[in-house]
Amino acid sequence: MEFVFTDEQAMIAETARAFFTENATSERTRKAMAADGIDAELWTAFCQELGLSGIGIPESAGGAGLGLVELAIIAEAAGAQVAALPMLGSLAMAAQAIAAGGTPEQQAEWLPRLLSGEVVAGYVHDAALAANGDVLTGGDRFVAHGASAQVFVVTSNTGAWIVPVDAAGLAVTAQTTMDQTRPYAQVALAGVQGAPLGNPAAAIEAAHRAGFVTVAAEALGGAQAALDRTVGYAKERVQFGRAIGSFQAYKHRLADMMIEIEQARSAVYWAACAVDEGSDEAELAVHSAKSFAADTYFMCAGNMIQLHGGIGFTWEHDAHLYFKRARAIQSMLGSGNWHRERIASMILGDAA
Amino acid sequence: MEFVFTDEQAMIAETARAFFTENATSERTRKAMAADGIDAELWTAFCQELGLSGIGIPESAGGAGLGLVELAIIAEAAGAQVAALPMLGSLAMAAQAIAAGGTPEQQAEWLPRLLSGEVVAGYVHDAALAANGDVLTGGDRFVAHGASAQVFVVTSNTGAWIVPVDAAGLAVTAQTTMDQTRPYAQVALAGVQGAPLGNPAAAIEAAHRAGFVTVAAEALGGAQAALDRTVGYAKERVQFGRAIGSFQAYKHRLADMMIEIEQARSAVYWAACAVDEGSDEAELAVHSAKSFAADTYFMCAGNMIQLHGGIGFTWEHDAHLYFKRARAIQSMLGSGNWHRERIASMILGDAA
Amino acid sequence: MKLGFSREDELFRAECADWLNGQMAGEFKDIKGITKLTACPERRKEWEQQLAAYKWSCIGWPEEWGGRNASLAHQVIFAEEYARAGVPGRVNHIGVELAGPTILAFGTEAQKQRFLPDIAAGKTIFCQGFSEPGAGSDLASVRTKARLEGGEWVVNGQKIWTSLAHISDWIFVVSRSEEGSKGPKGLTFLMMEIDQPGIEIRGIKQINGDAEFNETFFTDARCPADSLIGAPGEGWKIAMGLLAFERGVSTLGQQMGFRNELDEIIAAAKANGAAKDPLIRQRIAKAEIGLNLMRYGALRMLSQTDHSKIDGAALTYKIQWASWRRNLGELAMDVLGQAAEVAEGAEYEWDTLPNLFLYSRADTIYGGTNQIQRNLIAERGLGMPREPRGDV
Amino acid sequence: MKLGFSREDELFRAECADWLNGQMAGEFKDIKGITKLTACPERRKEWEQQLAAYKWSCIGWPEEWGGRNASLAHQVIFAEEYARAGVPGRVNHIGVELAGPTILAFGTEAQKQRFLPDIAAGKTIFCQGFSEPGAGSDLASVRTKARLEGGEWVVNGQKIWTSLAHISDWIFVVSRSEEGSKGPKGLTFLMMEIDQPGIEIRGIKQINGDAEFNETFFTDARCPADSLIGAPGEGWKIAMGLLAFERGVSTLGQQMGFRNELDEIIAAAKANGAAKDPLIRQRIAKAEIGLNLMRYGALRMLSQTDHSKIDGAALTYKIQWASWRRNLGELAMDVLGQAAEVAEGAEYEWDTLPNLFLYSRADTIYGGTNQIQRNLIAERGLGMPREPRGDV
Repeated sequence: MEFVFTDEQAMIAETARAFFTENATSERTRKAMAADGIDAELWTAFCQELGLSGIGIPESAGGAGLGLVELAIIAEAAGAQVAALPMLGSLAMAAQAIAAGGTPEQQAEWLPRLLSGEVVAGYVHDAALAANGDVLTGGDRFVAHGASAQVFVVTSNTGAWIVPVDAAGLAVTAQTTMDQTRPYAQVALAGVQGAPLGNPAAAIEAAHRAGFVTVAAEALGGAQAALDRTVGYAKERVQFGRAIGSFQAYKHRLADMMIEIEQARSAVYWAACAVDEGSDEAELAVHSAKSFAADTYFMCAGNMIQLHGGIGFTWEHDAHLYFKRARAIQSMLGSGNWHRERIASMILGDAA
Repeated sequence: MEFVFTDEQAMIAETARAFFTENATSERTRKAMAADGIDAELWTAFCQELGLSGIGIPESAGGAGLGLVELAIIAEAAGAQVAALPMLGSLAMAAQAIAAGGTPEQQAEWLPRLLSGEVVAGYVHDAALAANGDVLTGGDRFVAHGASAQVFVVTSNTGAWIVPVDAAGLAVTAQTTMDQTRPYAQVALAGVQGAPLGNPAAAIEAAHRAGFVTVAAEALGGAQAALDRTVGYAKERVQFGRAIGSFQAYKHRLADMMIEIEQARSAVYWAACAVDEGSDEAELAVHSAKSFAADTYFMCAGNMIQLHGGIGFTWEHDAHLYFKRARAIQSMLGSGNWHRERIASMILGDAA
Repeated sequence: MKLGFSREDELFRAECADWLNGQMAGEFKDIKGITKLTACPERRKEWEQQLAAYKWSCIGWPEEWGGRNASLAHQVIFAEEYARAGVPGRVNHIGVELAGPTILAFGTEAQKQRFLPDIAAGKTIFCQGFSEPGAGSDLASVRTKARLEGGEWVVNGQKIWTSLAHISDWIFVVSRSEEGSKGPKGLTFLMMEIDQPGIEIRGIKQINGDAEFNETFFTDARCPADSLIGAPGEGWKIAMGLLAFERGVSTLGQQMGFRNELDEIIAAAKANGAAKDPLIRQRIAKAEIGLNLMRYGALRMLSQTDHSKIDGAALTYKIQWASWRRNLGELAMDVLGQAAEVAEGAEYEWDTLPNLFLYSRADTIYGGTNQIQRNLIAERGLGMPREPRGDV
Repeated sequence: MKLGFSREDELFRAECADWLNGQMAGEFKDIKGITKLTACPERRKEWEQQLAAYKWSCIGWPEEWGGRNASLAHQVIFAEEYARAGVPGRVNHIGVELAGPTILAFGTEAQKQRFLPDIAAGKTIFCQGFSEPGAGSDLASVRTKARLEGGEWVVNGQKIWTSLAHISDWIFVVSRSEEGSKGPKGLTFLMMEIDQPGIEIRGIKQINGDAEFNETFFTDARCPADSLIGAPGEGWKIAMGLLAFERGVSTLGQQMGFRNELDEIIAAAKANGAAKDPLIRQRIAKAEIGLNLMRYGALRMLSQTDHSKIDGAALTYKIQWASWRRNLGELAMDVLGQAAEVAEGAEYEWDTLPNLFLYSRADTIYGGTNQIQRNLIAERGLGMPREPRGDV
């Protein structure tokens, strides 16, 4: 029992942090925001030069091995820069689903291309999906980076299929999205032929757990960055003749951010570890991590705007990138209330 | 339209404030706490010498006239001292019920004795009361000052009766109660013959509205006193070489109390006025006042303990009197959630 | 203490409603329901003039200056009916509510003649130049300089957060007229015409994609020597007086805008089923309670005629509404769910509720952050020691 | 990073559970489930000695002083099983967790010989004398005086909030030994026997009706010259070192107590139907999440071996649990409803959950209020400027 990074994990964290800090700059992110929300150059570098895209995918399936802890480390670093990348849909959800539940042929067909960044995948979950055999009707209005995807993993609560973007009956519509670093697309399936994954239950579980942990880790990184940047501002900004960081109310607000962030950090790595170790607590932990880290991020990003005063409310300042990403993470993949109700069901049984 | 006290109201407020400040001292209240939670001498002086007990009862019924605004003014002053008095059950609820819904005979029989303080009445509400004609079975575990009552007004959702304490089948059991200034008694009715009020609907509405407004006004007074006393402490207490009131975090906590209190003040007098004027908003206003003022009081009393540090946590200091009264007000006569759900039903229709 | 309106008041209410609804159904129906402050400024200037033509532009003002000398009850009623009818916010809000009353209180007879009729007529649109970059809400840190030169004030410096400056005609500017003065001393309050070579306005794009605010640059900007309100060096006093006007009847109009926002949320919750969620129900009830308490708080504040004592309702009003509205924005998002994060068209433009969510983050900042509000409340309302200024 | 326990750990867990459950079912079944700190002190002193007899009294200590030199995992496991078995809190918590480690770190060989075996054996119960009236958590304001006189320290002054002083044998006292010294300088850390004429103890009745805390008065109280830990004037350093021990493995035992409280709330909610209320469900889920995050925060803190850097989990731990527990007390009351405000007997004595509600108001005060915790976090954790001391 040792709840600190191994040397290897610390090295991955350092590598990822350096990579995103250097490359996922505000300027580049804003360029991506004005287009499809993907910094293509960054994505290629991440997948091919840095070679971190295979983390969390078994080596047998062409991945780099390791687990959700390492995936979380990377997502945390990407989240700290609000990097414009299709990591969530393509790697954490679609690739995880195929790696956990795809047939060897499906894995061989798709995983190398997803991990190289050559192909972007989207993840479409529709609890009410109508599946007539493998002919699918339904869809989702909020598919992350869906307009950039060449293939989709489509899931219901029990089934999982691969659907290429050119499948007959599939319509993808890009949406103007509040968080421009991860725009949604509406993906509509009207009698689309899907290729079923071999083990849909495993695929769905893997995708959802990895999805929850990934957005939670992104949220952790974003929250910490919001704090760090505000701390920097507090030291340099003078008002009423004093560094604003010398005002106790300001200090306490920063302290409150740190209190939440430290808990979010425990939550994210508890969840990642629990899934990796196959712990009984895994389900409790992933719902805890998603709901807690998302709320922490939103609180910290909101404070980042507030504590920057007027400038924090401008388009020019990066605070709104954090704020909008935080809100998106709160509402995607189940709201905080939904996750907590899942936990309540475990403890208290179903509601009335 | 003028939302300030009239000269007469300001005079009543001043009189009541002076009376309670002078007489409802900590020492006397603590003596009452160790017994039945009533400072009998104070009650007699209030009813007979001060003569404020008839306020809110029509002159035709032997009262002093005026309305809930004036009753709220008095309750606010009493609440500011956490006075140990049976005002809520005996005057604001039982006497209001009899005045609004009793027959002229019932009014003549009971009101003079209630207003003189000679008789204390308790108010027992049991939504599930079984009434076989006027034979009543049911009761309530949390009847304020019930062990000191000589008569009860017993209500269901549709019926209202007068039951003297010596009625056959009635059992009253005093309870050790967290707020010792208003101890509860369990009142159990097993086939008790009640004397029906002439207009039960009017009685119930009057008692509940006056009850909500009265505890809300008490809460307002208590919250303001908690703030005032903490402000006084903040000015004199020195820590880390500074008056603690000079610490910005401390100041902001006090400011937060004032922000809530000012809203609670609007809530209480809005509700009292709306009932007095027969406004369409009366129902919305009384639910708003009860829930908002109770939460404000609890927040302020909790802060009073916190901002006094260790001493605030001792039995010797009065902070716990406020804190326990605040909690009692939160949970009595419907929780905050219950009142807000009533409001939600008005706005949104019933829940699922 | 009396909350109800008289029969005469109710007749006045009907008159207001009739006229406003008539306008919104007729000549000005194209602007009905607009909530965005920057939308269609030209039509809204026409609307200001229409109000003036029917003597509705500044009913609280004295009759001699174009008002109706209306009672508090009438002002309340007009503000309420204005918002209820879905009339867009006043583009000359600053002129009617702040500049006008300031000139009335502190201006010379000539200044009254010069400005009041045009403000009342909707011909002169005002904006305010208080905040500066690096000074935020700290008026005492003003660095914009003014000097008298050849019978004119010459102004150099920069203002920021000058709301609607780009559609305004005049700006009032708090500037430092005494070389080397510090803090509240040595400030002067000037009225300047915006359309001149020395004034440049640049929009500040906000997080909602809109640009209501501006930076305003003064480079040897000029105004005649008699453009100052009060005396040189009295700028602080004038500015403080002006800020007191901010807590006027217009707050009730503002609240009716909030009412519309909450009603939109309620309608959305009923439509999409969120109204069945007990957690949402509690939050909507709290919003409803809070809105009513703002209304009655404002009425307490306006009914208070003894201005010698500090009025708690007035002192706490700003933080109360700002916090309420920020919560309202979050409630709106939770009611709408993910759908709120997607806009209709290809432009980054937001409907009322998502825009409320984004825009309300500014409510707790401008006009004194919530932190500064708490200082004021503790210091002025509760007598706590003042936060010491530094000398950095 | 690894959360799971090894097979060997799990065997150890079974051993702990067996022994503890056996005791609680057998010889010590009369004290099982007691949560009140002041209840049956004599039996609990016997329990301390029983723990010692089976070498469970201080398993983290070195073997030579009566411990087992247990690994972190084993300490975690023992703490968890201790609470899970319903064993009451340790009356010698201060001795085992604070005094002992302080003596180990800073004491002389003679002091180790003098104290450690008796603490380990459960024969010497310690309490702490830090806070003073008027000084609160401000250790630098200590005014209790100590002077060397005839080979003895003579102590005069007053301590407050000395938890369990009335059942303790020894007290450690931070006192001012240099006349005229100020702040952290000139303090000395003394160990004093309580049973002497110069020390008087008066209970402080708390808002829950119990009296765990005391005022302790020193009037020419005496101890031998060699009773000090470290050198004269080093009291601040020793006290700071001691406070660091507070964040040890015992936090996990404390958390298991919290687990029991939350479980009691969950059981009550299921029993009375509150568990069907979506608002209560959210709060219980939040409490469950928070409890787990405390556990994993504590494990992060304990796993951290590089003590050179400030550990965020450690720095934020106090305010985290204090706030969590205060919320838990309010949740308990809301789950139970009005019934929680009525006690069984005629005495003003409260069951676990109402008592939790009342007692938890002290959690956010003692050991540094939440306000002081936030200062420490901002200053030590985030490098913000220190709150200036005044000179009043």
